[in-house]
Amino acid sequence: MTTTSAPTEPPVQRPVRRIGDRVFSGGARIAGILILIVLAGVGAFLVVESLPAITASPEDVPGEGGLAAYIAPLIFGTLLSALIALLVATPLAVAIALFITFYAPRRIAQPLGYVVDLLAAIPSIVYGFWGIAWLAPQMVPFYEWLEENLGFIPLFAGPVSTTGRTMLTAGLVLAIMILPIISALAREVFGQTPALHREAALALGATRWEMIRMAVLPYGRSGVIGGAMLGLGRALGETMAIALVLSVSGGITFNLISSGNPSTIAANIALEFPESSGLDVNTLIASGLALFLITLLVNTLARWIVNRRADFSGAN
Amino acid sequence: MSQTTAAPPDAPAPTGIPRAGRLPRWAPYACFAAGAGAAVLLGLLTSLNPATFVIYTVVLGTIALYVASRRVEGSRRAIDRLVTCLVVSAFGIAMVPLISLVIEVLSQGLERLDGEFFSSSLVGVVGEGGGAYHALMGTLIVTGLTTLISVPIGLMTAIYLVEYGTGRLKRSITFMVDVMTGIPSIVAGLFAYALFASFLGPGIRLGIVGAVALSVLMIPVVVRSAEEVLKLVPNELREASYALGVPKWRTIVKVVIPTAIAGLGTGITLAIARVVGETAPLLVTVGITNATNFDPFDGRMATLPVYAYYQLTQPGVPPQFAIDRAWTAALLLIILVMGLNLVARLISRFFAPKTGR
Amino acid sequence: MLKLSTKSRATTLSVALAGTLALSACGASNEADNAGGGGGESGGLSGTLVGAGSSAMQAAMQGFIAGYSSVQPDVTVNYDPVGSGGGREQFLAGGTDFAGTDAYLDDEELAQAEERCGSSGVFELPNYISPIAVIYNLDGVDELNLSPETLAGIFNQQITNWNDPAIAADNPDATLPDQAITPVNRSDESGTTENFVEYLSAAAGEAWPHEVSGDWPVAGGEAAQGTSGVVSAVSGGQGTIGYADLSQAGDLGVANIGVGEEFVAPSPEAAAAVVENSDRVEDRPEYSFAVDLNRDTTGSGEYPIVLISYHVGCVEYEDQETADLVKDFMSYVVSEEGQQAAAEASGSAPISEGLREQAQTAIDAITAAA
Amino acid sequence: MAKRIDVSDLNIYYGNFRAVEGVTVSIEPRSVTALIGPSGCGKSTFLRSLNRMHEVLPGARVEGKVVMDGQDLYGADVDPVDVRRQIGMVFQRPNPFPTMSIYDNVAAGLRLNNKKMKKSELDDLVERSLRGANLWNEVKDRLDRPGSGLSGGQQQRLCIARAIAVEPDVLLMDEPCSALDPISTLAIEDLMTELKDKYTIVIVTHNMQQAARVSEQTGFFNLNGVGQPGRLIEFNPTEKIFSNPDERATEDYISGRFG
Repeated sequence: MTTTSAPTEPPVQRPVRRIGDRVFSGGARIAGILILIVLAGVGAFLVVESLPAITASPEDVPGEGGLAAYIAPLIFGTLLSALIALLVATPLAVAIALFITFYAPRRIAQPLGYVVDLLAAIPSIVYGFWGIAWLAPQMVPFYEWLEENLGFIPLFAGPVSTTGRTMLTAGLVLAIMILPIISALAREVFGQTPALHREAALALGATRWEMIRMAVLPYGRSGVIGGAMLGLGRALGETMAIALVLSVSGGITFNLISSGNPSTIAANIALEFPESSGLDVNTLIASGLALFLITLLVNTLARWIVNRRADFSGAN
Repeated sequence: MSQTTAAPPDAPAPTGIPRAGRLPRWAPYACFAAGAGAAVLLGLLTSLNPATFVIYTVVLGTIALYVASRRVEGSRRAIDRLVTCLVVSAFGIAMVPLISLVIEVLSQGLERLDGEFFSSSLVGVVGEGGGAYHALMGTLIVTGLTTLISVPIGLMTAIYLVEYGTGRLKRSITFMVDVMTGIPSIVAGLFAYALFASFLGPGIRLGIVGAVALSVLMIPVVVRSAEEVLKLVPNELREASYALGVPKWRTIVKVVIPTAIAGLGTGITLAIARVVGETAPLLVTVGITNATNFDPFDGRMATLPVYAYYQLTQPGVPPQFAIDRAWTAALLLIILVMGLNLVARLISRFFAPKTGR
Repeated sequence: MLKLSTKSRATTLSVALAGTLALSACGASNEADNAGGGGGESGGLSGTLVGAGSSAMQAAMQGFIAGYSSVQPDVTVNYDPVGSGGGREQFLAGGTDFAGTDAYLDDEELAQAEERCGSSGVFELPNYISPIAVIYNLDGVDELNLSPETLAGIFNQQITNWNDPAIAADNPDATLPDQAITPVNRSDESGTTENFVEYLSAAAGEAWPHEVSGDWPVAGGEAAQGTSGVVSAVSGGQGTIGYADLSQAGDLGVANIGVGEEFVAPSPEAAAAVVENSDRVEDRPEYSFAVDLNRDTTGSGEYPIVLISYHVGCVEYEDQETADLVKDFMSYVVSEEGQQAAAEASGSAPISEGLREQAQTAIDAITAAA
Repeated sequence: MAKRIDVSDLNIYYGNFRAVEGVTVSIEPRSVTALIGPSGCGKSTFLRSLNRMHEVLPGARVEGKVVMDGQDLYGADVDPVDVRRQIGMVFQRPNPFPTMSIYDNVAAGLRLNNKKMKKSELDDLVERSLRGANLWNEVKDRLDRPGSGLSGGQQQRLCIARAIAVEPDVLLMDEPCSALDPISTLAIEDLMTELKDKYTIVIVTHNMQQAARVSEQTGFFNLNGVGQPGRLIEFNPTEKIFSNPDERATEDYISGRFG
């Protein structure tokens, strides 16, 4: 009888509220709702504008194979480049974070962290410039070596692109772009590992690596995964760097070192949009919708992983 | 390494704790020197270039150190040393492209980083000379507008989520902000363009459209960082303020925000840095022009990323002049971002709650 | 008190920031200060003219605009290289005053143009003529002759090695290396591609089975974004071959293209010649001077791989000011002086006297609605 | 200045959970009233309901009457903000505003409410409040230093100075000494004895000696079991509570603790 509510209906307490409070809380709520509206707007825009392409007969869609046939290689290219980026960047980012947090001398650790953070903010177009001017030519000998020695693997079947502007190069550029994002998050969670955990491990006579493996990595795992997903989201949506670096002239292929590569959704929109009109534009926006859904999926997955892991990591 | 002949630094501990053998402190150096020697030999056999030399040295040195450590210190320490080598070399690998990026931009961009670049636009410029004054101003104006739109909305949303929000609306806003961080930048640009085009007719290119597009990208970043920072403000301060008879909104404005101002400033500045270099959305919303335009509500504006993009992809004759300008604009963008980061640091130092005695 | 309170510090900071912005907002040193409106000695016109369209034309437009600004310093001409399709769409929707396009308006667009401009319709002036060069990067081969069929074979990836007999037949004196050919094409949709493909389709016959569009039809080659992307890909690779505006070729080798019995090197003169000898498209509005290029020409000294860009505008504008500006600017564009400025800026071929006279009739007709 | 508070049949809820049940009590002006009892029995909740701080938590509400000198604090037209201005509060852990100097902290109640005041008047008020909190002599040379630079005891007295600077009628103290060392605790207790000439003071404490030392009246809260609401078991003059309580539970609690 005690925990349930009182027998009489509780009197509705309508506290007197000041005008200032009402205006301010109303403003805050409106701002929040505005975000919902903007997002709904973006969603509605994407759906409405892609409808003509979705309902169009296959011959009218660019490539004349229908919408699915048009978008499929783009989705493949988007996922492939982002996957390469993720596979390359995650271990390196963890290494950077470990190095800065536990290995580097204290005096240089902070400036190093600052420099790496700074790289997260370098405009993507600069990465694109650099990718064409420096990275792609440097990679050619390496690709030739790959083809010669590992050519039996379909990934490195060749023929080698003589300019180096391949899927692997694009993936590497993306990897370098998302490296600072992942490492920043990893560094943060590593730095937050409770001193007690670390000292407990060291007090047991653990070496530095054993301390990291026992105390730091389990604690930071969700942060690293979250950072990786964030980086993946960025890689999926990257536009200019890919448009500049990648040689796009092929369909679905796992061959990473030749000239013929599938484009990515974002880069394809940037490349095709200026000269497009009519249904072509709708088709591009439909591909944008696909990209939006993919990133939505990745972000939801990231949040889910982080939340699920949070229960076990000992973080609060 | 000259001191290596001195007494081994690892004299047995005086406390007499039994300990396994340890490698002397010069051992890693020696191992890597040996690795370098072997690398030269290997290189002479095949083909020696700096890249392969470094790779051979690191690989051989790591193996040598691991083997030596395993023999003297046992497997646990050997693994520790191996991981140290791996972490350091992974860090080195990661730094190579990052450093080369900076060097490349500096070497290509410094040449045109002169007075003319900052003082003139592209009006009447063919070939040599010209500058990016108009693009710099355009970037400042568009980014300023973006900040003006995003910060109030983002901050108020964060305040709503932390101070007022309850139930389903709060949860859905949190989720939607997450979704919004995933909007690809080009999609944001197309959305802003379509929005304005439906009112003002197609072909519309205005600074404000770009600002709206960038805001779509910036708001979630602001909300996220502001939310984190506001959550860190201790509840006790809010209660202290309420207990003084201060209304909630004044408590937020005068106690919560000032306490969090350092973090808010840093978060906002980093959010600006995140959008200032966006190219794709500006291409379809703001366009490009040669002349300086201070009015974001009338006509096209030049912005640094778009300027750099067009200078690189549509150079005149001879192309080199335009390409130089593109690199310098890229360098200028990096400098701008660096400046913003610096400002963020200053803000957090400037406004940090005082704790000193 | 030495220490300022947080609030006053914030004020100081914002004042300093505002001051910096105000100081820098003083205008570019090379721009005429037309705020006072006093430009008495200038050409008399003032205002802003907005155009958008072909990115191929961008460099030439820079030349036109730069040259024009010395004639009419108070007029600002903006040109946004959004692409031909976008340029046409924006113009037809009323977003811009004129368009630059690599392809003339199709019938549907002409119908839309009636809505935009009224019954008197549009003018289309072929004001930018640029030879598209076939550029290559091949050590030891300084001169390369390619017949249309061979060229098509290479870009269709049927001919994959530089020592292919077809190439050798065109170049009996050259020592061709045993090296794979990497054809480079544009990855973005472009007028350059469309013109190049149109040429291959018209001149190479069976060897080029693809349809004509702005998208590159063959998969698997090297693709790069923009003319500059193609140039940098060609110069960055080995055994590469691509197509780009002649003016952007730089140090790369430029192939001579087979026309009739001879091989013609691209040059502004050879490009102008083929335009001169091509026919105006039939059944177009009075002031549309669209040209169907004679791609399969066999005329001596004519270079058939040419990109023509048009300026498209209304014959009748709604307000007098725009009409005056368009009229004055277009007069400058077709003038010898203007064409020379564009040629210097972009390496384009100046239009011939005949084309200029034609164009002038259209420009003279530009009026404002009553 | 000091006012009496009459509470009648007060029930306090967190959502559907009734935390405190049926409290009826009269708090005398110009005296110190102490509230004791085991943890979780609703002392703090009751205290916070006196100046409507309770409502700050989402879902919290109150039934019953709290009347201060004839004015119903939970009346329909009463603004909780006004209530809090008349009834000040000091918290368990000292919480000076970290962004403000000592001076600004004391002046915060006025500044945050945008009261316009002459500089000299404000100076006077700050000095008066700091003197009232027995802190003036320790901080008068460093009024512009951050408040968070003081020791814990000094910070708590700063918070008291801040609370009395808005000149409330009643001062509520929620375990004000639990985070302090014995010397600071003594200083605060002395301060309370001084302040009760001007204010009505209600203090929640776990320290029964403290209650015995400083208070005139003592209320004992208890609950019957986990999940049950807290009740006011006994309310009597302090002397009686500690020597001859009416209720068995009170005696058990006090003797158990005194051992």
